[in-house]
Formats: sequence, C-alpha cells, structure tokens
Amino acid sequence: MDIALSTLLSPIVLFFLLGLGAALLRSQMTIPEAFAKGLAIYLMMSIGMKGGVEISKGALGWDAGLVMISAVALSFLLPVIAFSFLRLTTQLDRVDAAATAAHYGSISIVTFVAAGQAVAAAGLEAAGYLVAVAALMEVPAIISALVIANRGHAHREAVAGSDKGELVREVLLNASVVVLLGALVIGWITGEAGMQSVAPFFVAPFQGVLCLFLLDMGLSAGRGLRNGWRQLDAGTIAFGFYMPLISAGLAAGVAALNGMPPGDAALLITLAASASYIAVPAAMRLALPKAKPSVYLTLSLGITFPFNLILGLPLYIWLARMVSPGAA
Amino acid sequence: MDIALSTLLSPIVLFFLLGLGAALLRSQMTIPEAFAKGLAIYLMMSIGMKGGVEISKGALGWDAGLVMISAVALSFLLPVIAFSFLRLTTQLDRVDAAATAAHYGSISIVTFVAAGQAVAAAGLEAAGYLVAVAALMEVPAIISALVIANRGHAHREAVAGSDKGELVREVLLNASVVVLLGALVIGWITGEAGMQSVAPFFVAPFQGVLCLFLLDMGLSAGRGLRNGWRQLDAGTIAFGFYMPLISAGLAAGVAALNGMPPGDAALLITLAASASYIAVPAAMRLALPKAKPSVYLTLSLGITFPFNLILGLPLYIWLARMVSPGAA
Amino acid sequence: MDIALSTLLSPIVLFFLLGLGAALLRSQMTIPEAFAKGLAIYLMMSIGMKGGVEISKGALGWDAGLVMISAVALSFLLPVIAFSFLRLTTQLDRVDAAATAAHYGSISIVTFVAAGQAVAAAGLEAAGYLVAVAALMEVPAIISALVIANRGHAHREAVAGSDKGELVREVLLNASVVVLLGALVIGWITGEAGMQSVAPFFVAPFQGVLCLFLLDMGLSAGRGLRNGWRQLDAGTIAFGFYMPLISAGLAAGVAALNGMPPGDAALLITLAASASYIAVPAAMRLALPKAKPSVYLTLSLGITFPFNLILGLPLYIWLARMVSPGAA
Amino acid sequence: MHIRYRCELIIERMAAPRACRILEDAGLTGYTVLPAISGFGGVTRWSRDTDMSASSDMVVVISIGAQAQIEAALTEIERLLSNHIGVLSVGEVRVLRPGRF
Amino acid sequence: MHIRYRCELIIERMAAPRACRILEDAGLTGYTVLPAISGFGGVTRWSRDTDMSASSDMVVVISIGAQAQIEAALTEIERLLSNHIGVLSVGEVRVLRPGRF
Amino acid sequence: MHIRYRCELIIERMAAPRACRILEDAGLTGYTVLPAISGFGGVTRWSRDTDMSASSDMVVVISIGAQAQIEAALTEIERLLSNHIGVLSVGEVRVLRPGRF
Ligand SMILES: Nc1ncnc2c1ncn2[C@@H]1O[C@H](COP(=O)(O)O)[C@@H](O)[C@H]1O
Ligand SMILES: Nc1ncnc2c1ncn2[C@@H]1O[C@H](COP(=O)(O)O)[C@@H](O)[C@H]1O
Ligand SMILES: Nc1ncnc2c1ncn2[C@@H]1O[C@H](COP(=O)(O)O)[C@@H](O)[C@H]1O
Ligand code: NA
Ligand code: NA
Ligand code: NA
Repeated sequence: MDIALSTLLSPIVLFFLLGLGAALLRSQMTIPEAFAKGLAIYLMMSIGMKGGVEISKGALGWDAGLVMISAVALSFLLPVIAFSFLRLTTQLDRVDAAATAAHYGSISIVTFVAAGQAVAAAGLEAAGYLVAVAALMEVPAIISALVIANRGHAHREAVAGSDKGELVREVLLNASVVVLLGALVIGWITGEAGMQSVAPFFVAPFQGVLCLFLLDMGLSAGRGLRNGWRQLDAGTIAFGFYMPLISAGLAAGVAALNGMPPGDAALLITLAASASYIAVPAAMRLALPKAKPSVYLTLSLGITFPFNLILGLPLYIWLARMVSPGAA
Repeated sequence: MDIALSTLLSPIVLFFLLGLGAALLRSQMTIPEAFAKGLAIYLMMSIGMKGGVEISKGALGWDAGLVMISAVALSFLLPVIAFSFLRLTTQLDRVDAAATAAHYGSISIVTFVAAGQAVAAAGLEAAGYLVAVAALMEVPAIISALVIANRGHAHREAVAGSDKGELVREVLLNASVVVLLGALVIGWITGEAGMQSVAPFFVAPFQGVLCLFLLDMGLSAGRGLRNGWRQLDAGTIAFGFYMPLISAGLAAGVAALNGMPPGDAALLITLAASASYIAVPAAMRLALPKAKPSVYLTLSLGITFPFNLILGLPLYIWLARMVSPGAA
Repeated sequence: MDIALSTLLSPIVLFFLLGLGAALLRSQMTIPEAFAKGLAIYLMMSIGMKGGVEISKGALGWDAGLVMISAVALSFLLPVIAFSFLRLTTQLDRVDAAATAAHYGSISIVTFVAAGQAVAAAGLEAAGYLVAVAALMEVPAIISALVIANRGHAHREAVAGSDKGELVREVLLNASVVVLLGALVIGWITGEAGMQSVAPFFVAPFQGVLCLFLLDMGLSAGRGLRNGWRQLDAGTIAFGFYMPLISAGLAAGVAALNGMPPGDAALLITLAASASYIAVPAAMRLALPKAKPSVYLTLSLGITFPFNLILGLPLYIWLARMVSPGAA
Repeated sequence: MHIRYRCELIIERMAAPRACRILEDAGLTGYTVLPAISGFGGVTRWSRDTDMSASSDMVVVISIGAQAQIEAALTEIERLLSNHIGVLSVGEVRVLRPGRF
Repeated sequence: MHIRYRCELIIERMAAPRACRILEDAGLTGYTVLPAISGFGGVTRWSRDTDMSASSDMVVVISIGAQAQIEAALTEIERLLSNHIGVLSVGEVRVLRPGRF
Repeated sequence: MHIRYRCELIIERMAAPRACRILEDAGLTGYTVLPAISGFGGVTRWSRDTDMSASSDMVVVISIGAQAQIEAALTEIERLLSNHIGVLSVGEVRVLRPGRF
C-alpha cells in the first residue's frame, strides 16, 4: 500500500497523469517529436551505461546467463499465449492478433526505467545485467509472432519493393537495441572511471528528464486512447489489462526458479508485463503491414502502459518480494 | 543603478543581446524550433514545480488569495486601457487594436522567469504562489479583448469550419497553462522530497538553459523587428514602450494596496508590464483571424520584450521597493 | 601509447564508434537533426564561455596576439597546399579541389572540443584564448579557396538570384562564429562570477552531451561514407589521411616558433589538422555551387574526422609535447 | 487510370483544423497535412524557426478526391478564406483504385 | 517547355523505402520525400507529435519523370498499395531541360 | 474557378533564397517553402537527419501565379539551375479569387 501510494505520488507518475489528462481534455499542447526522441535516446544511453558500469564491477556469473536464457525463452513464449487469448476472446483476425501478441512478448523500455526508479524508491537493488535482459527480450517476440502470423502461408509473396535485409536490420539494429547494448558495452569498458566524467549528464538529471519524457508519454497515451478506443471491442480492451498480469505471473515463476533477488525479480516481471510501443510497431509496419496500428498501438500505449505505470509497478514489486528466496 | 548594470551584464541578458544583434545583422543562424519549444516546456515545468514546492512549505493565506483576485482583475482591465490608447493614438482598426490589447493584458512567462532571476540577484525573495498568479493572468485579458472586439457585432457569424470548443481549449488548455499549473500542483503534492530527486535537472541547470533560450528569443525578436517594423507607425511603436510603464504603475498600486513584500511586488509588476508572445498570438489567430500578427507580434516580441528585459526589470524592482511596506 | 589507448577508450570515442558501426551496418536509427543542432549550439556556447572566463582571469598578452596572427596566416595558407596536392594527385577539377581545400584550411569545432578533453585527460592545460583562435581560423581558408577557384575567371557572372551580402553574412555570421565569439565575449565580461550561475548547465554535463553528440556524428560519418565513398578515387581518399598530418606538421612549427606550452600547442595543431564539415560546406554551396558535396563532405566528415578523433588526437598531443619549449 | 482532383490548400497552421473539418464534412475520404518552413505573401514574410508562437506559420493540406466532394468543399473553404490567410488550388490528376475517393 | 509527369505518392513512412526502390527500379531519375504532420483517412487520424513509434506517420514522395518510367512504376506501386496504406496520383506538368527525366 | 499555374521548384536549401528572390522579382505574389527529408537523384542520395551541414538538403518552393509572372521567372530560374541542383515543374490549376495572383 505504501509503495503503491508513493509510486502514484512520484513526480514521474504525476507528470504522466498531467499529460494524459491534458490529452483527454483535448488540449492541443505537444512536445515536439524531435525533442522527445532526443530524450528517449538520452534515457537509453543512460541506463545502458549504468548497467554496463554495474557489470564491470563484478564478473557476470552463471546466474545471469540463466536469467538471460529464461528471459529470451519468455519473450518467445509470451506471444503464443497472447495470440491464443486474442483469438479466443476477441474478433481480431490472425494478422492483427499476431501483431498485437508481438507487442506483449516484447518490452517497453520506459516502463523498465520507471520500474528501476520504483525499485530504488522501495529500497531494493537491481543488477546491471538486467539492462541486457531488456535488450534481449525485445526481439524474440517479433520472431515468434511472425511465425504465428505466417503459419499455413508457406509461400507468402514478398511485398513489392521490399528488400531482403530491411526487416532484419529494423529488428536487430533499431535505435533501442543499438543504444542500449552499445551504451552497456561502453559502460562495461570504461567502468566507474569513465562514468564519473559523464555522470553529471547521464546520472544526476535522469529523473528530471524522465518527468519531461513521461509528460510526453501521457500526451501520446491520451491521444492514442481518444483516437483509437472506438476501434477496440471490450474483449480487446480487457486483454490490455489482464495480459500484463499473466506475463507477470510467468515471469515471477521464472524469477523464483532462478532464485533472483527481489530487485532483479521486480525488473524481470516488469519487462514481461510491459508491452512495446516503439520498436515493435515499427517492425510490424514492415513485416505485417496489414495489421492495424490503431489496434496494437492503442492497446499497448493507451491501456497497458498507463496500467503498468500506475497500478502494475507496485504490484510487480510486491510479487517480486513474494517469490524471492529471502522472502519470509 | 547597480541593479540596472548587473541586470544588463547578466549572462541571460547578454545572450539575448547576442541573438538580437545577430538577427539585426541578418545572420542566418537559427535554433531549431523543436529544440526551443522543448526548452520552453522545461522552463515552465521548472518554475511550476519550484512554485508548488514553495507553496507546500506553508499554507496559502488570505493575502495570496487577494493578490490572485487583484491580478485577475488587472488582466481584465489592462486590455481596456491598452485598447483606448491604441485607438486614440494609432491608425490601428478595432480588431488590430483589440488583439494587441489582449497581448498587453496577458503576460510573458520568459519575462517573468528573467524577473525571478533579477529579483534573486537583487537579494530579494519571492513567494511560490506568484507562479499561479502568472498562470491566472494569462487568460482574462483574452476574454476582455474579445468582448471589446465584438462589441456592436452581437450576431457575428461563425468562421467556416470552426468548432464550439476549440477556442476555449486553446485558451484554457494551452501548453503554458497546462504545464505551469500542472507542475505547480505536482510540486505542491510532492513537496521538498519530490523536488530533491529532480532538482539536478529542474533547478541546477535552470539559469544556463535560460541563456540558451534567450539567445533564441533574441534571434526571434531581432527577426520580428526586421520583418515587421515597417508596418508599425510611430504611435504604435511608442505604445510598445509606454504601455508596460502604465501597466507597471497600476500593478505597483495593487502591490501597495495588498502590502506585498518587495520581491513579490516586483514579480507582479513585471507580469503586468509584460506582453504575451506565444499563447495570445495563437489564440488571436483563432478568435480574431483578421487581426494582423505582424502588428501584435512585432510590438510585443520585437519592442516590449527587449524593453522589459533590458530596461524594465531594474525599474520594476526599484518600483517594487518603493511601494513595499518595509520601504523607508 | 598510454594516451592513445585512453583516448580510444574514452566514452566520447566509443560512442562515436558505436554510431559509426551502426551506420555502416545500415541501421536506420537517427538522432533528430533539430536535437543534434541544439546540442551543437550548446557545445559552442559552453566552450565559448569557458574560453572567455579563462581570458578574463589574466590580460591577453602579445604571445596570444602573435599566435592568433599565425593561426590566421595558417588558415590562409593551408588551402593553397591542399589545392596543390589535390590537383597533382587526384582527378578533381579546379572547383572541387578548391572547395575541398577550403574545408582543410578551416577547422572542425567538435574535433577541437574532443582535443580539449584529451588534453585535459593527458594532464595538460590550455589557454582560453584558443577558442578565439578556433573562431578566427574558420574564415580565412574560405577566402583563400575562393581566390584559387576564381583565378583566371576575373569577370565571373553572378549566380541568378544571388545577393551581394549573402555570402559575406554566411561566412562571417554563421552559427559557429556568432555563438563561439559571442559566448567568448560574454564569458569575458561576466567572468568567473557569471560562469558560476550557469556552470551546472554549461560545465558539468558537457562531457556527457559530447557523448550524445558524437553518437550522432558517428551515424553521420558512417552514412556519409556509405553513400559517398564510391565517388572518391584512391588519391582523394589518401588525401583525407595525409593532409591532416601535413597541416599538423606546419602547425607544430608555428607552435614551436611561438614557444607555445604543450596544451596550447596540441589544440593549435588539432585545429590545423581538422577539417570543417558544417560551416564550410554551407558556404561552398553558396560560393561554389558546382563543387560536389559528395566529394568534400565524404572526405572531411567520413574520413578525416574519424581519423583525427581516433588516431590523430594522441599523435597531436605527442607532437605538441615534442615541440614545446619545456620538452627535454 | 481515372481522373480525380487534387485540392491543395496553403493555410495558416492555426486555421488548418477548420479547413480539415470542412473537408471531412464535404465527404472527402482523406487528407494529409504537410508542414511549411517559410513563405512570402506580398508584404509579409515568415519563417518557422523564428516565431515560437507559430502564429504566422502555414501548412499545406492535400486532399485527393472526386469532383462532387471537392466542389462541395469549395464554398465553405471560400468562406474560411474570407477570414483566414490561405491559397487554394485544384489540379487534375489520375489515380489508381478510383473506388477509394 | 516539355510535358512530363509528376507522380505523388502519399504513403506510410515505414513503407517509403519500398516505394523508393520501386521508383528507382522503374528507371526514374530522381525523387524527393517530404514529411507530413498529420492526416485523416476515413476512420483513422494521425499526428506526428503524438506517436513516437511513427508507425502511422505518412510521407509524400514526389517524382518528376517521363511517361514510360512512371508507367513502369505504376504496376509495382499498385502491388505495394495492396499491402501498405497510401494514395498515388499522377499529374501532367511542364519542365525545363527535358533531357534530365 | 480560374486557371492559374502552380510552379514547383525542388531545390537545394542553401539556394532557396536565391530562387525566392527570382520569384519576387518576377512579380509573383507569394510562395511557400516546404522541407524535404530525403531524396535521390541518379547517383546521389541524401537524408536530413544525417547531414548536419544540410549542404545537400533540398526544399520545395511552391508558388501559385499567373502565366505572365511564371514565365517571367522561368528564364532566371533556368539560369539558377545551371549552377544549383534543382528540378522545376509547372502545372495547371484552378483557383478561387483570381485577383490575388
Ligand atoms: N501565390 C502564392 N503561392 C504560394 N504560397 C502563397 C502564395 N501567396 C501566399 N502564400 C503563402 O501564404 C502566406 C501568407 O500570404 P499573404 O496572406 O499574402 O501574406 C505566405 O507567407 C505564403 O506562405
Ligand atoms: N484522399 C486522400 N487525400 C490525401 N491524403 C489521404 C487521402 N486518403 C488517405 N490519405 C492519407 O493516408 C492516411 C491513411 O489513410 P487511410 O488508409 O484511409 O486510413 C491518412 O491519414 C492520410 O494522411
Ligand atoms: N526527377 C526528380 N523528381 C523529384 N525530385 C528529384 C528529381 N531529380 C532530382 N530530385 C531531387 O534533387 C536532388 C538532387 O538531384 P541530383 O542533382 O540529380 O543529384 C535529389 O536528391 C532529389 O531530392
Ligand atoms: Na512484455
Ligand atoms: Na501584461
Ligand atoms: Na584545418
């Protein structure tokens, strides 16, 4: 309860709610896309470096390796579950359902970042390698979803003008993979010493930048909801709320099996519960162009993101504490 | 004199002059609009939060309430005075005069921010609720000016394609109202503790960001002047210089009546003396599309803003000291 | 060797390599131009102010004056050398060769900034007036190159629609001249006291911002190379590597003659060795529109910039130590 | 290919939503709005990077449609342009898939 | 002046490189891509500043070319538009220096 | 509606002010400049977000005008295009309020 309230009343969440409210009231205010995109790159560089510096402090053990493998497996598996639920409980066709499933198997970096703040505020610690876990979980879900979508269409014709490598490059070399993994490696190489010189930029202002960024996310989520909710039926909307809980439950199991400490477990659970709204939508436009962005974006950005940020985070931290070895 | 000189030689004013000079010499350099708009939102978030935190420290008394009411009244009144002067001394038609009057009744946030810096540099303190006063003074002047403009045109036909709520939303939910008031409330809720986590972003770099922003303002003001001064007659140009003084005089009276301490008084006087150049121009395009931006923008951005920043601020601080209760 | 390695493993260089690698692997990630341009202005304001504050601490002596004069002379001279090499060893026509030569006579501010970091990391100090030297070296090379290009075309017809002053304004009042010199003067006027108020913005985060900026430079350099290298023959590519060394050698001579201390010498050598990729390309589009950007930009941004950043800097610092009076 | 009309409206950014409402009401099936960066119009001159209020910014609204819908929009657009600054031009184009418009 | 064709393709940003490849393969000598900031298409609405994924952003690809090349591109563009969202229109224009196209 | 001409000039950003001066001198009553984000022209390729110097950026200048003014501009534009990179095309359009052009 205490954590729930302190999460809800953190500047980060409040600025998100401010943006959300303004958009729902149809304010015309915007934060320029170029500025917001610049901030997004800043946030990813920052957590990448911080993760890398953490890793540089101690050798990565077998535990970390096992977590990474389980996380990848989870990202492969979640779209299958999500797809089944969508096909059973909603009117979405195969392509829309597969595209949506890809979003829920993949992750949202901003949710991860907010979880990092909430974990720290709850007095827990998290290992640096979880940034790598985040980057690793982005991609498998996309592959999984494409396999599902194309099942039974073995000889699918290529889209006119498409190019062999473009989808692979979009998926493996998109901004978040490049910047997260790149900054992680750089933090790893330069270690604490390198970090010190850039900490006044990458560490100290981080939370403040996050406030500004979440104001923008609130505006986007609110506008997404306003424009798109009419195109979602009740079953689809419900999916946006319960799917994160299913993913969180599975991830909690993985965390328990791996004996992860509570901070790490909370982050893994959050990653599983979060849904992508930048990298996967872009990949879906290339790979499954007939899937409707108004379905998958409204769901992941308009419903699941706010749900995770406001109600999910305290829940996932509580869950992480439950399943962690130290828990009484 | 001392304050005048130290204001004039502050980095903020010098960067403004740099931009102004470059634009007048027809340099082609620009600061991208997307970047400058991002900085503007940063500045408003910052002063909003700081104001809110101040308020959270002590209960808002009746004094503050009275100041707010007087400030709103002032914002309603100033356009009437401005309009009368414009109609008596210039060639502007009713619509242009009313639109211009709206700008002078409303306020400029950047002038307010610069005044905050000058007040601090002068060793004075200012109460947090003045940020709320600033937000409150944005809107009444617009209403006042629209009433003036439409007097005698009771059955004005709606502009084709216009929508009932759009003007109301533009006026009540524009970026500066949303961000200022939103951040104020957030600062109020989270208090000193919430502020601490974001201070390295919202407090420490503030003055530096302001320098960068004022470089851009200088470029804008200079280009506005270059493009627009030919369209202003001498009477209109004179108005850009004396109207702030009239407003400042009235606000000084209000400050004296309310027994405001010198720091607070200086900010109120500055608000009254300042003229809007972002929110009101946008509202006027919707509400009075026939009014010419080249008149009201050139006047408020090209003449009154530099006047206030360079000469006005020291004067208003001096005036505030004169009318404050403690003044000998 | 030690310096070479520590330069190579600094976060700045690593982020550059990250961008370069991503672009060469054809990642589609971008940093919005508006954001990067905003950062560029920040970097120039910062080094301008820091230089000005340094100058304000002690009177500028004759030494500095002599260095400035030699630097201007060098900037006039280098294009002549560059042009001769290009005409002798490559297929470039007179106009392309002259335009390219202008780039190598002028300077790259980002290389200069990176050199400042490397010099500090090497435990050396550098005088503030070198920022002024950087600004002064931007322009003469352009004049020199235009004279070369137009030799024998005394009565060259003006380009349709061109305007007397536009080239002069572009060359003398471009963003880097305005911001560097303006901030230098502002730093000089406001001194240490003015700097203190803006240091949390202009000093502390500087290195971090530089990382973000160099990530973008890496992307640009990589894409420039990918798009443009096919249009360069072997001789031209070689020029991108040896010309900086020639310039560095000459500048080392100038530094020796002026008895410059090693930190200052390293910066002067770097300035000479660096090639412009923002100001000069823009000026060349106006002055020599028939010169091909794909030649001069690919060379200066795709080859010489990475070369200087990665291999050049340690070399120039070593060279500076060799030629400095204190060197044993 | 089939003949349709390309309606291009250069209009103040603040007034663009009004123009778009008119296009929707006239039954046009879609439109796209492009940003402009500067312009000149007899006496005034504007440039995006130097006016934060964007109060003299222009945008370009492009709508491809059938004659009937374009004509239905014209009268209202003309009324709009009696208040707001803007230039309307209509050109003939050929399109694939005529059923869309 | 000489008659050429102006092909204007309003298409999803993510699909623009595919359209551009088609234009290049058809032998068109050039094209230019313009950003859009918002749009409407029957039911959906998008706006650039409110969707960081840019997954419903549109851009406008303009290519001036000769009839043969434009026609060569049309079939493939039509195939592309069976998968991706977009509107193609072709208008007649006059150009200087016809040899360029 | 009345026949006028829509002149569209795709030109290097740095050269756009020169083109605009030519249009003004030819007596055209206005023009609007749109940004482009990328392009291809036979051999070269450019993209806005990857060239800070913007030295190969293009913009699109649109001017709606009467035949006489457009023709007056054409010769000078042709001279400009002998130095600078660019593509000019002129199409026929219908406008409201012909007195404006
Ligand atoms: N003939 C025209 N062709 C293209 N754009 C125009 C034209 N006339 C006006 N404009 C645009 O409309 C804006 C306002 O024009 P005006 O109302 O004439 O001041 C200009 O700055 C241009 O962006
Ligand atoms: N008739 C049209 N004219 C101009 N743009 C259009 C048109 N139809 C669709 N668009 C653009 O294409 C996007 C997607 O359209 P739709 O596929 O109909 O949802 C819209 O948001 C517009 O930007
Ligand atoms: N036929 C064309 N249609 C549209 N844009 C073109 C065309 N040809 C060239 N361009 C534009 O002009 C730029 C330079 O072209 P070029 O001079 O052929 O390298 C290209 O990158 C395009 O942006
Ligand atoms: Na997930
Ligand atoms: Na006022
Ligand atoms: Na050089």
